[in-house]
Amino acid sequence: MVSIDDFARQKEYISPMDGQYGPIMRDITDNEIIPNRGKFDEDWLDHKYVEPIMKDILVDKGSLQKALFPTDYGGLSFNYLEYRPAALLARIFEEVGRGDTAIAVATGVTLWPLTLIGVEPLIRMDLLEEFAPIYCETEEPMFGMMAMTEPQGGSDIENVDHVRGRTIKTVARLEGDEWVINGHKLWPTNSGGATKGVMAVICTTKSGSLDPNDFAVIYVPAKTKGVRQGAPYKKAGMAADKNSDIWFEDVRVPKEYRAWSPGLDAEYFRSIGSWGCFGSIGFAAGELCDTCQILDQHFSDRIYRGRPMKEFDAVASVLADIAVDAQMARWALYEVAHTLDRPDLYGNSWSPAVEARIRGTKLWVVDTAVRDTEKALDLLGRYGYDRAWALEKHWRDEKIIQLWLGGRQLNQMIVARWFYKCETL
Amino acid sequence: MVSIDDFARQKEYISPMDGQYGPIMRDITDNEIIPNRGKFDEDWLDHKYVEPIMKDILVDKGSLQKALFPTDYGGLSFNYLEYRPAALLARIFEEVGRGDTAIAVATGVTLWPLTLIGVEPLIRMDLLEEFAPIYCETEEPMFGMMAMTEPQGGSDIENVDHVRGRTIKTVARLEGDEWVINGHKLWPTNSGGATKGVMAVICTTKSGSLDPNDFAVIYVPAKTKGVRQGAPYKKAGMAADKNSDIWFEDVRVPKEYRAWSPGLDAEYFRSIGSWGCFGSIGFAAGELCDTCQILDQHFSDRIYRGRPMKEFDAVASVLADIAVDAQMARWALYEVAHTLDRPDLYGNSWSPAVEARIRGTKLWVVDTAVRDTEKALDLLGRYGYDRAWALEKHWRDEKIIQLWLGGRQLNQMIVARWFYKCETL
Amino acid sequence: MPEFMYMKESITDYAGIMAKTIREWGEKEVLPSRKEYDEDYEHKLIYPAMKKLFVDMGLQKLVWPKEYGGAGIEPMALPTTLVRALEEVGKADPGMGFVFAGTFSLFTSIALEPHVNRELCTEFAPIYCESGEVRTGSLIFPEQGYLVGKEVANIKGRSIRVRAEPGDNEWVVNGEELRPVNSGAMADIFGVVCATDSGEIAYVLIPSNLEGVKRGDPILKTGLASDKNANVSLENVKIPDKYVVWRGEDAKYIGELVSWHTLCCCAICVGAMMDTYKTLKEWSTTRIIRGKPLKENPVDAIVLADVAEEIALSRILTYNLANTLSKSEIYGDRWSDEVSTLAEMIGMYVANAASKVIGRAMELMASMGYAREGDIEKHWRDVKTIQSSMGGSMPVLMDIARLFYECETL
Amino acid sequence: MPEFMYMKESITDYAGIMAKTIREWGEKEVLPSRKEYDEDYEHKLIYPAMKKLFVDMGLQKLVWPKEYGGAGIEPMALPTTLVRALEEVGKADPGMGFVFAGTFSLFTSIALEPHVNRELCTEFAPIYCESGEVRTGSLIFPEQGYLVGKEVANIKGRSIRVRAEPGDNEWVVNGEELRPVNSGAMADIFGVVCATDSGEIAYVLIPSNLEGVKRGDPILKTGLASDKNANVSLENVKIPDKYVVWRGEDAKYIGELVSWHTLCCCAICVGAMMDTYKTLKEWSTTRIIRGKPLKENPVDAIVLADVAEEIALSRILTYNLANTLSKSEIYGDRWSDEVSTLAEMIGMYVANAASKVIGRAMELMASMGYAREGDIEKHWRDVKTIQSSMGGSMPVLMDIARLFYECETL
Repeated sequence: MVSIDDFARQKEYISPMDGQYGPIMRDITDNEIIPNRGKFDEDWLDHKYVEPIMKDILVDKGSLQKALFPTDYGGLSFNYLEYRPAALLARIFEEVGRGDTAIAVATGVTLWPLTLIGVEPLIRMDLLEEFAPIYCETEEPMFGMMAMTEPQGGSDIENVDHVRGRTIKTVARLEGDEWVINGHKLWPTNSGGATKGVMAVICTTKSGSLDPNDFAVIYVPAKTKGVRQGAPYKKAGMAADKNSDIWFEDVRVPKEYRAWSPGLDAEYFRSIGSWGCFGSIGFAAGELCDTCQILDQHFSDRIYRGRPMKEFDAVASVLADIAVDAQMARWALYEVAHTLDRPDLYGNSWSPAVEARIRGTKLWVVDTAVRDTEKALDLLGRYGYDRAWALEKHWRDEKIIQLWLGGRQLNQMIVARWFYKCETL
Repeated sequence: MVSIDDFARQKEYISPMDGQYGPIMRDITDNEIIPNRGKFDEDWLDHKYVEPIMKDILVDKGSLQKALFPTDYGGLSFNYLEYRPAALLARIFEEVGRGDTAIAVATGVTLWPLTLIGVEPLIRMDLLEEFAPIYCETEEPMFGMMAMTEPQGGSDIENVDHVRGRTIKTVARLEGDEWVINGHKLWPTNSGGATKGVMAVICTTKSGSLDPNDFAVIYVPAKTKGVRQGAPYKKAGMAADKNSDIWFEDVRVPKEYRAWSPGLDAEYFRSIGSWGCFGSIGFAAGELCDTCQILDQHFSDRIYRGRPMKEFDAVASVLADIAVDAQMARWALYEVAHTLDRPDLYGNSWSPAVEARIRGTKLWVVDTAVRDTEKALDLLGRYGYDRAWALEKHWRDEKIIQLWLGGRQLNQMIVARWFYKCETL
Repeated sequence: MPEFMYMKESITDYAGIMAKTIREWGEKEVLPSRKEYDEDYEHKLIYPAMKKLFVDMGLQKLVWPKEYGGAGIEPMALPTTLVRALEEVGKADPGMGFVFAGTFSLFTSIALEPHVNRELCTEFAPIYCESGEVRTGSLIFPEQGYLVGKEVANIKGRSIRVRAEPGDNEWVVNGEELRPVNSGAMADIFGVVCATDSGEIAYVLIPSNLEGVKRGDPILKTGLASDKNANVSLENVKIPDKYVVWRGEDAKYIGELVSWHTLCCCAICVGAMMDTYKTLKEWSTTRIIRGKPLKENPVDAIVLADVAEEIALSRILTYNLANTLSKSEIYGDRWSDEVSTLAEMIGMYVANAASKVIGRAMELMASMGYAREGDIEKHWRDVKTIQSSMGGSMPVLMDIARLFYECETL
Repeated sequence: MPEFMYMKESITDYAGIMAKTIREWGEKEVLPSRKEYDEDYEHKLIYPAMKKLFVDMGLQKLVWPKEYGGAGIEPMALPTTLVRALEEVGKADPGMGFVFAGTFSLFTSIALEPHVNRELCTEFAPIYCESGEVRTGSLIFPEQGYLVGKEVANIKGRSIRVRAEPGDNEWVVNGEELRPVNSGAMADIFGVVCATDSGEIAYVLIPSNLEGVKRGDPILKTGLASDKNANVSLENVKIPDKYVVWRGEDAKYIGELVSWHTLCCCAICVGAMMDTYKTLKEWSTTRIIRGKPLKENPVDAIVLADVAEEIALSRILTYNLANTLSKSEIYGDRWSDEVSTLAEMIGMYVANAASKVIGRAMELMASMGYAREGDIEKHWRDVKTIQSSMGGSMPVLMDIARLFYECETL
C-alpha cells in the first residue's frame, strides 16, 4: 500500500527533532484519529471523540502547546531557527493532516498567534514569559486563536496592501497602561468555546484609519473579562474544528500585550499570512498522501475482470496523476518550510516576496487537493459519497481550506502584486 | 518586469559552476535566441539562424559538447557529482528553454546519450577517451542523438517493464569483435542530418526476445558507414530541432561500444528516462518563466480604462496562477536535479523510485506548461495567435514536449507501477 | 431576473403549471426547514414535505398511464414535463428529486410504450397512485468492479452480481451487499438487473417485503439527506415469473432506464445550480468587497460568469436530451446505445458542471460558502452525491469509446 | 460510422445537398494539398480551392437576398444551412471557413431583415454575387484593451479606437494599427465599429480601395494559412453617409454580427473536430500498442472518449444556437444581449473544446500528432487561431457577468 513515506521529501531540510516528533504524531494519527474520524461529523458540538485526541497532541503525548516557549519557562524552545521549527511543523501538519485536517488546523492555530512573537527573529521574550504558564503549567489543552475576520468584508483584513486596515471595526483604545478592546469577530478556528489559551486580536487604534500605525495586533488571554465566544456553527466539513462569533466588550489587557509597535504590527502581520498558508499546505499535503492510500486500498480490494481494479490502466492513470500531485505537494511543503527556516537565504516571513511565494504555493496545493479529491470521489462511483471511505470527508475539508485565509482571489492578488509589480490591485 | 530571477530556487542545491555558466547561457538567450526566435519557423530546413547559436552553445561560448569528458581528454569534467552536473544543467536548460525549447533540447540531447557512460556512478572511462576527440578536438558543433523510437509502437521501447524489449526491431549481431547493426529508427532529436557526434542506438541482440540480457545500448559515431539520416520532418513547432528517419544498414562498431553488458544495459536504461524527463522539466520551467515575462510585458503595455491592463484584477488573477505554476516548476526542476546529483540520498537515476518521481514531475510540469500557455494565448485575444508575441510558439513547443518520451500515458503507467505497486500495467 | 434559455418549443402548458406549483411548494414546505435536513435522521421534517410533493401534488403518479390511475402524460410531452418539474424540485431539495428519479425510472420499464406491461401495471400502479403515503422504488444497477461477492455476468464492463435462477413459475434471486442507486433503505420495490448462470441478463422487480430481502443500516452519505440508501442483500428471494420484466433479447431495454434516470438527474442538478445562482446573485450584490459590491470586482465576476455559463449550457443540454427522448422516430430508440450513451454524456457533463459551479460559488461566499447558514453547501454536497450515485465517469467514458470508436474488448 | 447527434428537425433538404457538395469539394480540392497550405504564402494552392467554394459553388452568395442575385435562403433556414455548410468546410480547411465567416457576418448588417439596406445591397451584392473571383470582407471589432492609439469610446468593456467624424454628406474615419478579426490583408470591404467624439457608436462599411486605407504586412500566425490577416490603419478615410450602416440607437444591431460570427466559428470548429475524430479513429484502430489496437487500451480509450464527448456536446450546442437565431419570436432578437451573450457562451465553449480535444487527439498520436504528416496538427493550430480571433474568453466572461448578475461597472 502506498504511504506518505513513498513520497520523497528534502532530506537536507529536515528538523533535528523530526525523528522524535514524527513517530509520536504518526502514532496518534494512525491509532487515534483515523479509526475515529468517521464519527467526527456527528461529534461537531460535543467533541467527545475529538477532545481526547487534542489533549494527546497538545499535552500528553505531543506537548505541542509548549512548543514555542523557552525551556526556562517550561516550554520546548522551538523558537530557534537552528531547530528548523517550520520543517518540524511541516512533519506534524502532514502527519496529522492525513488523518484529519481539522485536528491539524486546531493544532496549528494554537501556535499560530505565537509565531509573531515566538519564532526567530520575532521574539518577544517578555510576552513568552508572561503567557508560558497558561500553556506550560497545565494538563488541559489550551487552544489558541487568531481573531481576524469581521462580519463585513472578511478577507479585507488580510488584504493589507489594498485595504490598509480601513475596514477593521474592532477598536483598541489606550487607557493609561491598558488597551480597551471592543469589537466583533467571526469564524476563527478554535472559537466556539474551545480557546482557553491566548488569542491574537487584529484591531485598529483608530476606526477607519488608513495609517499602518493604527493597525494593531493585541494578545488577549481567553479568560479575560469581556471576551465572549458564541456557539459553534454548522458547516460543510471540518467538524473537529469549532468556529463561532466572538465578541470583545471593554476587554482590558496591559499595554505590553500589543505584539510590536505602531507600524511594525502592520509590517510583521504579513508573516501571519505566510505561516497560515504554510500550515494549510501541510494539512493538504498530508491529506493528498492519504487520498492516494485510500485509493490504493479501494482499488486493490475492488475486483475488475478478475484483477485488482488498480491494474485497469485507465484507473491507474488517474491514480498516477494524483500521486504526482501528492509528490509535488510534499516537495512544496518542505520547500516552504525551509523558506521560513532560512530567512538568511530567502528573506523574512513578512517580506512581500516570501508571503507571495507561500500564498501562491497554498493556492496551488489546495486547489490541487480539491481537484484531486473530486477525481478520487468520481473514481469510486457509488462508494464516492460513502462516508465509510473517508475520501468524501477529505473533499469537504479541502474545500474549506481553499476558502479560508482570503480564499483563492486574495492569494492571486498578492501573487500578482509581487511578481508583476501591480500597484493598484 | 518579472524575470526568471524572481522565481526562487533552492540555493543549497546550486552547482559551483552556476555562477560561471549561468551568465553565458543568459547572454546567448537574451542576445541571440530571443531576438531571432521569430524566424526559426521558416528556418526549419536550413537552420541559417539556428546553427550559429548552437555553435556558440556547444563550442565557442559554452563548450557544452565537452561537458562530460574529463579534462585529461580535453573536456570539462562535469562527470563528477561533487560538481552537481544536474543542477548545472538545470540552470542551462531553463535559461535556454525560456528562449527556445528546441535549442534547449538540441543541447540536452547532445549530452543525453553520454549520461549513461559519463556521469557518476556510470562512468566508462574507456569510451569517454574513445569519443572525446570527436567532441573536444573540433570547432564544429557535434550534436548527439538517442536513437530509440521505431516505426511501430513508438514508446513501447521505453516501456521496459511491460514490453521488455520485445518490439525492438533494430538488431545488433555480434560478429567477432564487432556489432553489426541493422534497423530503422524514427524521430530522434538532432536527426535530419544534424548529428555528427555519437548516437546511442537501442537494439536487441535477438529479435522478439523478452530477455533483458538481449536489450542493448550501443554507441555509434554518426560518420560510421551504413548510417543514413533522412530529411527533416515538418512539424507543429520546435523548428530549431530537426527530426527524421534514420537507417542502420550493416553498421559495424567495436564490441566495446555496447554501453555496459547484458542485463545492465536494460537496467541502466531507465536512467535515460530520468535524464530525459529532467531535461524536459528544465525546458518547460524556463519557458514558463518566459511566459510570465511576456505576459507582464504585454499587459503592462496594453491599456485598459487608462491603466496598464495587468492592473485589471481579472487579468491579474490569471497572471498570478501562471506565476504560481512557474514557481512550482522551478522548484520542481531543482529538486529533480538534486535527486540526480545526490544518489546517496535519493537512489540511483535508474532506480524505479527515481524514474517514477522524475517522470511524474515531467508529467506535471509539462502538462502545466501546456495549459498555461493556452491560458496565456486566450488572454491575449487577437494577439494570441500572433507570432510576434512568441507565446503561441511556446504553446506549440510545449505540446511537443508533452508528447515525447512516451507521452502522458507512459509516464502515468510508470508512476502508477511504482507508487501503487501495480504489477500488470 | 435574466433567464437561462432552453428549448421552449416543446413545453406544454401543463408542464408550466406543474413547475409553478412545485416552486411554490418548495418555497413554502422546504426552504424554511431544509437547513435542518441533515440532522433529520428520522425524516420528521422531510417526510411531510415529500408527502405533499409525491402524494398530494401527485408526482408519484407521473409515470403511470391514465388507465391505471396515473397522470397519463402524453409520451411526447413526458420528458420536458419531467425536466421542468425536477428543476423545481432540485431548487428546493435535490434529495427528494433523486428519490423520485429512481422511482420514476424504475417503472418506465412497465409503464411506457412499446413495453407497457399491463399485468404489472395493474398490480403496481395502485400502490403509487392510490396510496396516501410516499411510495418509492430503488434501482439496483451493475457497477464497474466490485468489493464483495463475485460477478455472474457482465454488461458494458459493469459486473452483475445478482444471480437469478429460473425455476418452475418462479425465479430465485441472490445477491450480496448490493449498493442501490437510490433509496435502498426505504423503497417499496426494487428494480434489479441480474443474470442467470448461463449469462442471460434480466431485469426483475422485487417488492421489498418479500422474504430474503435484507437491508443494511442507512449509509452515512455526503449529502441527499432526503434519500435513505442502504446496501441490500437478496437471499434466495423467490419471485413469480411475471416479475421478470425483461430477459434475453428484451434486456436491451435496460438502456432506457439509464436514459430516463440520467435525464432526471440532469434536471435536478440544473435546479440546484439555478437556486445557487439565485443565492449567489443576491450575495454578490449586497456583499461589499474593497468598497464595492462583490459582483463589480472583475476578479470575482469571472467566477460569477463561470457559474452562469455552466448553468446555461447544462440547461440547454438537458432540454436537448429531453427532446431526444421525446422523438424516437428522429433520434432512435430510447434504449439504443446511441441514445443512452448520449444521455450518459450529457449526464456526466451536467453533474460535473453542477458540482463544479456550486463549488465555485462557495469560493466567492467564503465562510458563508461552507456554513450551513449560507444555504449553498447543501446543494454542493447533494449534487456531488448524485454524481457519485450515477456511477462515476469512468464507465461512461468506456461506453463513449465503445460507441464512437467501435471498441470491442473494453 | 456512429453519428454525432444534432437537432435534425430544422435541417432542410437544401442544406443537406449543400453539405454533401461541400464534402466532395473538400475531399477533391483540399485534402490532397492541405498539408502544404502553411508554406503556400502566395495562395497558389489555396486560391483555386477557395474560388471553387466561394464562387463556383456560390458560398459567397449565401447571405444575399435573391433579388440582389444572392442565394435567397429563407431566414428560418439560414442558421442551420450555414452550420451544415461550415461544418463541412471546417473539416477540410478551417481557414477558408473563417474567411467566409467574417464576410458573411459583415453583410448580415445590410442583407437581413429587419435591417435590410436596399441601397447598399444594390451597391455591394453584385461584387459578391456576380464576380468570378473570391471576394471577402473583414470585420474590425473593438477589443478589450489596446496596445496603440487611444480609446474613442467604449462598448461592453471593449475599446473603440476608430474615430468617425460626421461631416457634410460624408464621414471621415481614422484608426491606427487596427487588428481585424479576419482577412485584413485581402478583404474588399471592411465592416468597422467606430465612434464619434461625442461617444455615438456606429458601424460603417469601408471599401478597401478608398484613399487612406492602409494595410500592414500579413501577420505571421499560428494557423489559418488560408486567411491573410494584417493590421489596418485608416487615415482620414472619407466615406459617404450611406456607408454608415448603423448609428445611435441602431448601434444595438452590432450584437447581431457577434451572434452570426460566433455561430459560424462554432460550426467550423465542430467540423475540424469531426475531421480529427475521423483521423483519430483510423489511427487508434490500426496502431498497435502493447499488443492490441490503441483504442482497446482503456487508458487511451478515456482520451478517445473525451474527444467524442466534446464533439457531441459542441455539436448539440451549435445547433441549439442556430435554432435560437432562427426563432427570434421565441428566443428574442438576434442582436439582444440575451442572444448575443448566449452565442458568446456557446462560442467560448465550442472553440475551447476544439482546441482541447484536438490537443488530446495529438496526445494519442504521439509524434504523428505534431508532424504535419499526421494531418491533425493543422486543425489544432487553426482552431486555436480562431479561438484567439474571437477575442479570448475574458471579455466574454465580463459580458456573461454583466447579463446574469446585472453588473453595472464592469
